[in-house]
Amino acid sequence: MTSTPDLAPASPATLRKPVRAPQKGTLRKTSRHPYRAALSTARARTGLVLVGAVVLAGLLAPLLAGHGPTDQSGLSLAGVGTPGHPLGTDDLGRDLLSRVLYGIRADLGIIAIAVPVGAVLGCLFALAAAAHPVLDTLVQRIFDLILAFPGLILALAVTAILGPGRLPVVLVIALAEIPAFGRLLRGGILVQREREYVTAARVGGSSGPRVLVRHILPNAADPLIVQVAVSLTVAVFIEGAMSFLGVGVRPPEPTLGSVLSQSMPYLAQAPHFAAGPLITVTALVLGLSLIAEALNREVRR
Amino acid sequence: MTHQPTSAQDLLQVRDLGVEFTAPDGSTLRAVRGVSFTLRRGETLAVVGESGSGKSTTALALTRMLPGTGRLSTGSVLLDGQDLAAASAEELRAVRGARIGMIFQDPMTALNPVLTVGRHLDEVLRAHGSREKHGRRQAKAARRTRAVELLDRVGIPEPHRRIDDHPHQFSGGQRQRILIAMALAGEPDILLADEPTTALDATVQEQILTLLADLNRETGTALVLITHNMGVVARSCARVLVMYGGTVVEDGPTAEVLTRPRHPYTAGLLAAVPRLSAPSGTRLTGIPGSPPDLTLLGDGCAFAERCTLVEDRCRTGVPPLVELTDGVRAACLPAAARTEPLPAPAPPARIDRPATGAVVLEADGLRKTYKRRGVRGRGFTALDGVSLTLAEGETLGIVGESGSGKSTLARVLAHAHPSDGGTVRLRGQDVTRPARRELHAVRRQIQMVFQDPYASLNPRMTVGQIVAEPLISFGLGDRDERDARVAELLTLAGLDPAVADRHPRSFSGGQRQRIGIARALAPEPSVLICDEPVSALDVSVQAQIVGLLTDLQRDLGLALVFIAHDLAVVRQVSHRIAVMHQGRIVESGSADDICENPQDPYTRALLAAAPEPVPVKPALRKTEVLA
Amino acid sequence: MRGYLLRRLPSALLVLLGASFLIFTILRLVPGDPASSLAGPDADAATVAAIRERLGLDAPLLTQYAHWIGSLVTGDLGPSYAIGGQVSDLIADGLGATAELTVAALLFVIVLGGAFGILGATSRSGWVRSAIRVTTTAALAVPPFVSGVLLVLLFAVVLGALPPGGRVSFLGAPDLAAQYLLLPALCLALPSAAVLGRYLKDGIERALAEDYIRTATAAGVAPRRLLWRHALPNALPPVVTLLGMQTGHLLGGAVLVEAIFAWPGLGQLAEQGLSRRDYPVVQDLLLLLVAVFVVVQLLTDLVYAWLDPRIRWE
Amino acid sequence: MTELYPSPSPSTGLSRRSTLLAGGGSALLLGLGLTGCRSAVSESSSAPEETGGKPRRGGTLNLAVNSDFVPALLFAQSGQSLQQRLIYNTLTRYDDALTPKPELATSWTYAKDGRSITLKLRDDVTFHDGRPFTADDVIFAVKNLQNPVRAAQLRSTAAAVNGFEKRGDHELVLKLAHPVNNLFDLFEFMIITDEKTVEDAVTGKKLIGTGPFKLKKWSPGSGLSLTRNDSYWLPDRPYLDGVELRVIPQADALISSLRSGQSQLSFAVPGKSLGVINSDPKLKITNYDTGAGAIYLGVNTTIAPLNDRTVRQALAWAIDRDRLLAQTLGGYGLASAAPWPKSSPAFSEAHRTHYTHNPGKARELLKSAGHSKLSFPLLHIGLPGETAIAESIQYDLKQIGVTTTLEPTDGATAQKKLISQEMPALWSMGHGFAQVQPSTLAVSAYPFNEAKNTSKYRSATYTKVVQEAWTKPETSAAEANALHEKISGILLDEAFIIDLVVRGQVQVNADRLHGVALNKFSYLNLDDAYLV
Repeated sequence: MTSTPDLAPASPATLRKPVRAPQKGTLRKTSRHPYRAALSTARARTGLVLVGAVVLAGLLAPLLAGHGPTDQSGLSLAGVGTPGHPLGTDDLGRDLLSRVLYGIRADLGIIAIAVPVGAVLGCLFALAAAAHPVLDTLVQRIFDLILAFPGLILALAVTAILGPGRLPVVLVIALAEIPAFGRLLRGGILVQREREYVTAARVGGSSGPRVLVRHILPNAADPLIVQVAVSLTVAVFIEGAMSFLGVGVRPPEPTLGSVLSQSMPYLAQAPHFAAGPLITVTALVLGLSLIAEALNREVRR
Repeated sequence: MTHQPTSAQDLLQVRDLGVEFTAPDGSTLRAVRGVSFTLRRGETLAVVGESGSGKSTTALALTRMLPGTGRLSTGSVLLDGQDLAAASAEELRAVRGARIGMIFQDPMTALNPVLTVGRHLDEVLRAHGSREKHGRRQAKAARRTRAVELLDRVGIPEPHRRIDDHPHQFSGGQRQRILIAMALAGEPDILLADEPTTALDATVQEQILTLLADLNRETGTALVLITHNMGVVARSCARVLVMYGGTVVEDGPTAEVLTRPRHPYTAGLLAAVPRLSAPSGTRLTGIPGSPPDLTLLGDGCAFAERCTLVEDRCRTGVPPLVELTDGVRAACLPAAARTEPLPAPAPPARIDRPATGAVVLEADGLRKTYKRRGVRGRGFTALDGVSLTLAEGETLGIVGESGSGKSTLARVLAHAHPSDGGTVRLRGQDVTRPARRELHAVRRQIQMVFQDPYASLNPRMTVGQIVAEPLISFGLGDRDERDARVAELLTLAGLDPAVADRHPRSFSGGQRQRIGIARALAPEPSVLICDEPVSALDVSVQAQIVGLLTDLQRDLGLALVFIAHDLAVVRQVSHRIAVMHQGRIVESGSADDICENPQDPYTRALLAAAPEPVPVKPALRKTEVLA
Repeated sequence: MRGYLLRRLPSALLVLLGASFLIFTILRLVPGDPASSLAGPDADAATVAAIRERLGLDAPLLTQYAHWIGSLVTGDLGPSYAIGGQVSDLIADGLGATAELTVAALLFVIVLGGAFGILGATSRSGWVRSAIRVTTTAALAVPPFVSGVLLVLLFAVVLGALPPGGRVSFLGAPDLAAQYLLLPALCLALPSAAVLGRYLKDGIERALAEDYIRTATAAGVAPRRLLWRHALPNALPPVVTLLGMQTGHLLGGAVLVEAIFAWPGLGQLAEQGLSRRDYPVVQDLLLLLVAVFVVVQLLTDLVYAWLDPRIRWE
Repeated sequence: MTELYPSPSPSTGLSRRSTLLAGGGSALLLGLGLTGCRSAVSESSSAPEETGGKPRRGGTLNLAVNSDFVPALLFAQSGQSLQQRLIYNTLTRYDDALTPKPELATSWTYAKDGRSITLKLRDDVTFHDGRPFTADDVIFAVKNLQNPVRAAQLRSTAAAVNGFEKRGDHELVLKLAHPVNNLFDLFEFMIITDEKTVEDAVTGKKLIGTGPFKLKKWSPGSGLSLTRNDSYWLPDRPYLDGVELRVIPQADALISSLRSGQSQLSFAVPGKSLGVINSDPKLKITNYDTGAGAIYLGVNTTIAPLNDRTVRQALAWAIDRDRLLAQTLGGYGLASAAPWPKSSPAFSEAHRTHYTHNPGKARELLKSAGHSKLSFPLLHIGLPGETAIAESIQYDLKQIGVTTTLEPTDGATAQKKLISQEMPALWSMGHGFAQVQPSTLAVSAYPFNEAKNTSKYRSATYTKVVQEAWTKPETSAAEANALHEKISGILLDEAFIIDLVVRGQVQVNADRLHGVALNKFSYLNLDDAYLV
């Protein structure tokens, strides 16, 4: 089911002369790579700093954390600023700073695998769809099917089948990303395929695969870059939601989602429990969405 | 700065108008500098210039409708004494539509796709006060009646029935008429038309220009026509303002300016315009170089870099616009020093063309039908039995209006699209439906140059990569050989080989078309299909590209198929011309024969509609058409 | 339009068939079975065997699948295994609740998202625009399960203004029902409203930059009308497509939100059904959700065509 | 379709604008509901006029539960059994000393050999549909529980009844295949249902009993709605007009409903949240000695080296039960090495503290068995509370060199593994049935079953002792105690089920609610409850 109907052709008058904005010509000077230009805006820089800080904290977890993330003590729900526990402790007396830091690490490990896997699979589907109309229909129905399935129910079922651990989390995230990337790339290919430079390449003797790889894909991939940032956000949420439903990463390993979900029963009596992971998730997601926005503006130009 | 006294006739007085934009990097870009002119009631004024000349920006600046970061930096715009440059938003709104109506270039995008035509007109009528007259309902009914009248006035057939249709249900010309109706709805004193016919076919252009002329005559509305087309200027306006690099370079009565240009730019521009009267096999003189980059503009004359009369003083200060003869003003120091007008441009030079050789390409009864989405069972027939031959060293010109099938023909010949029927023979061999390997061989022989130099180059690749792409695909040479060949091709196409590592976006239109030509030449084809190769280019650049193609043909012995909608260009470059209409070739023959002795009524209509940059009296032209 | 719908029918059926097969397979792959789940933690083998037989789980899988498809075709969905009652009753009740929640959330999405989009694109006040940016970013940055709990904490626990969970029927006491509905609907709607707001803002900004707006401006049309009558109708069609997709998300997201707010809808039913391995309930329910998704997609296309006169479905 | 849209004629003026307006309007209305006339928060607690603390008719009790009624488990002990004694009655009811008291049975006499019992039944009882209650209903109730489909935990006890002898409508002799000493557990457990509608009962359609309240409506997922049974056999009872069981799965929400007075009673407040309740003067906390089941660490005795009793004992010494209690249950409950709650006749302080937290001793034991480092999988249910318990156990085991990999599993899978003996080396879960006759634990709680249990533990001694304790006629308390002592001894010594903590059965109620009682199977008795 194509969700965006194709525009019916208007009357076939060809455009003689491109409509030009009066300030045209000013763009000529910016010969820098568009992504680099996008990432040097103030908005994107803020995003990069936020994401960078979170990622760095996760990578340096073993150095920054004063305790093992699973070390328990009798000191339950100690508040922020407790000596030795800057962010306090959780219900089992574990150091929250360590849990959040290692949680970032775990999340990064998951999304760094799941999102690329989902993206690659989605793109493969899109390529298949672009190859033949019959495959296209089939692929689109597959996307519909994935989209129509309530994700969390799927998460419950997949985890029940595969058992606990990272694998089902990665799988569910990847599955959720497939249609996002697939639809985007399929649309991009369909649009780019009609562009004149593609005809030019074909007339220039380029073979079908070469036209696809060398000409169409680099141009159709622009929105995918934005989607990566969006998908990373979605991945963090899916991980969290799965932890919340008790089908996340194998305990006692912390993830941002699992620490957050463990803190939920204590929200009223020990709000600091939730604060660390919540701020981290928010910073990460905020940073990613700022980057996505900046890239999106550039891509749309 | 000359200061003209205000007269009662002066409707609009523009003084020292300057417009600035802020570029994305924060620098200031001066798009319009010190523009002054006056417009009298009922006058027709053309503003002519190439891209980047600031003509459209000037038009938008009059009612302060500058896009983006644009702002008025200097000057005033006096409309009957009211300074629009200082008016409030509400005052401006009262002026827009009611006193100054505007028509824009592209009728495809200038109408709101989700509103009916009636709603479009209703919005304008409602904006200008016909609301409070009676009750709501009566007012609405009154507006509808008026809308029907307006549509009728601009020549929309059955207006009462079509008023509830949406824009996409109208043709391009009809949409332009609707835009004119909208501009007229507020009964303005000035009609500001920004390239109103650029996107239209010649025959439609003719009709629209006639309509505008009629309106000017009948309602006394002053017309400011912004265009790049000298022919349109000659056809429609009494006075012309020539702009270049954001400044007015010449201003005077059309007849005077077109026949005796004072400014070297005007002269060069006129020399570059192809004329229908010029016989086949002549060469146009383009202006060297390309229109200026506004961000790089220094203090001197904007045209200095391309000017043949350039002197040192031209580079130090902006030349003032001074009155040279009665009614003609020009902004050129050397020209001001001359007492004589500039010498008339050299007549187009005849070039020696080698004799044509054996037939290379032959098409017989080509058919192509596109399935149209949504229309069940019925397709759109783009080619309906087209046959042609093309010999070595020959140029076959193909003319036709939009939808005539000429672009489809180009694509079928270049094997970009398969044909549904008929045969194509390359040197006698049937290549209609080649197998994969054969297709590869055919493509080496037949290459193509595209209409839109912006769209036909992959924005992600460097120029070197783009030109080398066919070499790689056809397996020609190793890496070093390819690099050498790319440099050679770029030189051949008139580009500096050093540009190979730059991306297409840093080139102007003409340069991009040169890149496209270099690419097409890479596999050493024997046939070059050029699909409207100059349509998107400025006139001065157009002549360069046409010249390049002609040279290449001479040097390489190419067979050319040259597709265009502009008969004048086609006549100049082609040995033979085929006229296409509704998927069929209605007439073909030698280029001069077709233009001077057309047989088919359609060819005659095309010829009649082609505007020539020669001042003529409209009445005379009409009789010509009738004859 | 009818032709269009007829043309889409086979592929819709294909999706449903594929979904049914997938659902059935996945459910049988999930370890644990309805019988041992029903038998309780202290049951012996005889109990489990007796329950298995009673439920017909001793039949071959293909027979079970055929039986299920048969029950769909005849419309008699039969009794639930573990939750109790007839499947059709359970689903009807759940569907009512979920529909209520989804429709309310959709209204929030439209109203909030519309406000975000329109104000974000047109407000002259930098303060308002920043506020909207912050709100939409926050709505997207806070996971829904956290925002749900935070909403409960704020409105039910701290302020005591709204009930923390549960549902009251609209039939008996609409004013009370609305109060029960408010928090879950808001929680469900916030992320979608933020997404919609951003899309709409982009759409309006893009539409405002179009030539036809310049035409209307040149004709002296007032800024307010430019926005509402000229730009907005053009920004809507893609937003409608998005809204269609978001409806799917709302239905899917209902699982979590219903769990947090004890909203007795399809999400809860699905979760309960799955956790007790109530095959009929889960099977029928998931298939229903897929069907709803398919129908929403169709509707989206039709609405798109209604909003954009250039599109015609043949 | 387009003709509708932007049509200038007023007749077809229904355009998107009006649609949008309508949409906006309804959303606005929704918002207005907030400021409307009634508040959903204050509305829900209706109460009779103040009467100065005396029992008084009227009022509806709102009971907050965290999971819904499961009709399919009507005849089994499940997570949520509160409604059983509201809609139904049982034959007898235990007092705190486990002495049976009359309910529908007014008196009972055991035969000398303990192989039959004669019950006299009330003759003034009618079902909700008006049909009088007779001995046939008791016969049906017992036979019903014998049916494996009903999954009743006390099926083995019901199955011991192999003959019925009716003496008129209200007297009945139950004949036993062998003496059992937990018959009154069965009578406490077994609800008397209407035979004709029993199939409707297990699907939740119709619940017809003799209890103080009748089912008005069950809305799956949100709860039960009960109204007063006006022809209840206890005169002038119940006081309440109705009971609403409202499902509030989220703990914070449940607590806030109690604190705001929206609900007046709950047994589902997690121990760790009781601190908040304690500080609220309007709420009362009652802790029942029966407990709410015990948390244990199960050991698969067929997996080496767990087949070695010493290793199992080491595990039992390793766990810090007090920390577990404090951190995961908020201190509500009883750290105990034995399964028995305080209410059990088998309870003794010595058994409770048989194992304490002694990692040193644990390591020594491991060493003596020839191990220093071991690693096992540890299965648990993947819900937050259960996970915290497993994490705590994991940490304690790690301190003695036993590393574990947690296997969070969903409830249904865990249950299947439990009853089909597929558990991995270790698992942590909860068990019930220690609060009544100790023999019931061994015959009705699967993990303790002598013949077949999850630990795959078998021993002739255990079988013998359990059978003896179960089939011993309920005559001599001393003999019974000796047997209980033996059972406890075996359980503690063999450590195939390592008990950790008996969960607290905590009742939170508004101080305006009085007269709430629970039976030993956590059936809520509101016969005498009233709101002031």
